[in-house]
Amino acid sequence: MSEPPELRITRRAVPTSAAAMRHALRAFLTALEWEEDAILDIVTAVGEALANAIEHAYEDATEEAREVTLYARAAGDGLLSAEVRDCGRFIERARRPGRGFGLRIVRSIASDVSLETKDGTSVRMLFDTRKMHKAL
Amino acid sequence: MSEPPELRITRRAVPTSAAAMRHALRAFLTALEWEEDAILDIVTAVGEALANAIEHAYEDATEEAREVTLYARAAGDGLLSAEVRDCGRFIERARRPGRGFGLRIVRSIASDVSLETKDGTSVRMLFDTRKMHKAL
Amino acid sequence: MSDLRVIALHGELDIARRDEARFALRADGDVGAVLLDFADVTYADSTILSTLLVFTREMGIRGVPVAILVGTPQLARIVQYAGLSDILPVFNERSDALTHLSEGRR
Amino acid sequence: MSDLRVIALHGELDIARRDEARFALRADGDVGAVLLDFADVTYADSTILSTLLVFTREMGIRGVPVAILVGTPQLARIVQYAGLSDILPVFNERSDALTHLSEGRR
Ligand SMILES: Nc1ncnc2c1ncn2[C@@H]1O[C@H](COP(=O)(O)OP(=O)(O)O)[C@@H](O)[C@H]1O
Ligand SMILES: Nc1ncnc2c1ncn2[C@@H]1O[C@H](COP(=O)(O)OP(=O)(O)O)[C@@H](O)[C@H]1O
Repeated sequence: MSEPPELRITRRAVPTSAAAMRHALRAFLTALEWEEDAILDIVTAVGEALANAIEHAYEDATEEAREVTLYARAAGDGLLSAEVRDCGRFIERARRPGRGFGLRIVRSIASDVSLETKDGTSVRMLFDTRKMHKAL
Repeated sequence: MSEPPELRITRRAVPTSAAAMRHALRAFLTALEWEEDAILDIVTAVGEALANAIEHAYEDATEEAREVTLYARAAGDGLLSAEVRDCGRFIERARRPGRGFGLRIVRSIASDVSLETKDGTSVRMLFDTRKMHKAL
Repeated sequence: MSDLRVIALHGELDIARRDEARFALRADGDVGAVLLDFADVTYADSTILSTLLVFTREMGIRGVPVAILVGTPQLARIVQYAGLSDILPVFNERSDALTHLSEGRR
Repeated sequence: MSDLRVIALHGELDIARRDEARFALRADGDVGAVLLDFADVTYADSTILSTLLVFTREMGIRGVPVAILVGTPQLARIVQYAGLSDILPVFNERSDALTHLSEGRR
């Protein structure tokens, strides 16, 4: 009984995977009885990280190994740590007008974000539901 | 990328928890792109084990520690192992007419079932989607 | 079929809704046949099967035919897994359910 | 408001539906105002925000007012998180959206 609630899903990094993975995360958080407002925001942030892995990570990759993994783990006290990880290549890019909202959205919602770009990209997000919606 | 997909949820062992945990399992299996027929059956079997923990495990327990945990882990090749665990007391009971379908249903669907009744009840189920629906 | 009683339930019929299901599954008074319209039921667990069993038996004793119309394959299948296919009169089509009821009428 | 163009989308607008959204967000011909009826949109990601931004700017250049009617709070909130509240005209009420459009009409 002591292990924390967790969810891990690996899917092919293709556009249709994003919705399925968000749905699984939403149902997981709903089962934990988290508040709907917090669920909306967490799913939004994780959804951005998933969309990035799907859109950018494998721009120049061969067809194999195009995968994206979502890992989420709830701690007590309304904390959730989540990680979206791919095995692609992070693309450093100058800010493009009308784009580049994804990571900004992630940073607005998560209380802590760390981006690691070794053997692919890993976006680690910490959500603290007690501190959420502070920006709104 | 090598860790298998998994889901772990702990909830209070109360009737309303069953649906929330089934929904999380369904969304998890859907995200893994399992076939709808297999998902229906797996959710049915796990649903029975959850209902048992909720209905029977804590019949004579105090209010604290009434919890039920669902753990599911997908292996390759369409295999899923699932465990439903509570910290209550297994109740040995003579077969009651018109009851006692739960474990029968679990055994019809899972290719392997083991019941452990130490520090509560643990029902371990192995689902092999390649062999499912054989009974129908 | 003026004395056909239709009892419709919907959604997920599980342990959390056992009392509701028990309460809904009544057919007092002069009833010729009962259609349990579960076309919009999306999930059933074994606690509901027990309730269905009790109801069908009671009606059987009163000579009142019962038909269970199901929507989701989950319900048809859990009946089979429980070994109740020969006892619970489950139908996928409304017309088949109604035919069963009119044939079983007193 | 005979030349009000209503463009309705529904469901989850994410990366998988970007092309569809881009295709839907057109307003050729003589248009006086555009209501993007997203009342039944349940989710939007940032790829859709980019599409909305392009569309709203194009319409702005043509002097055509745009209003985005949202249903789910998720959409209103992702706009704020992206820092686009002052740029994307988001409304929770249809009447407010229509008022905005009639005030902005040429
Ligand atoms: N998983 C990833 N793999 C490769 N590159 C990424 C990944 N995530 C983000 N990036 C890079 O960071 C940039 C900024 O991402 P983001 O803020 O989400 O905006 P956008 O996706 O609209 O460009 C992307 O354009 C891309 O170059
Ligand atoms: N998690 C559990 N905790 C305590 N007792 C249990 C548990 N699961 C099953 N049992 C015991 O096994 C019996 C048979 O279970 P089952 O086949 O599901 O039928 P039913 O729940 O209808 O009695 C139960 O009545 C109960 O006595």
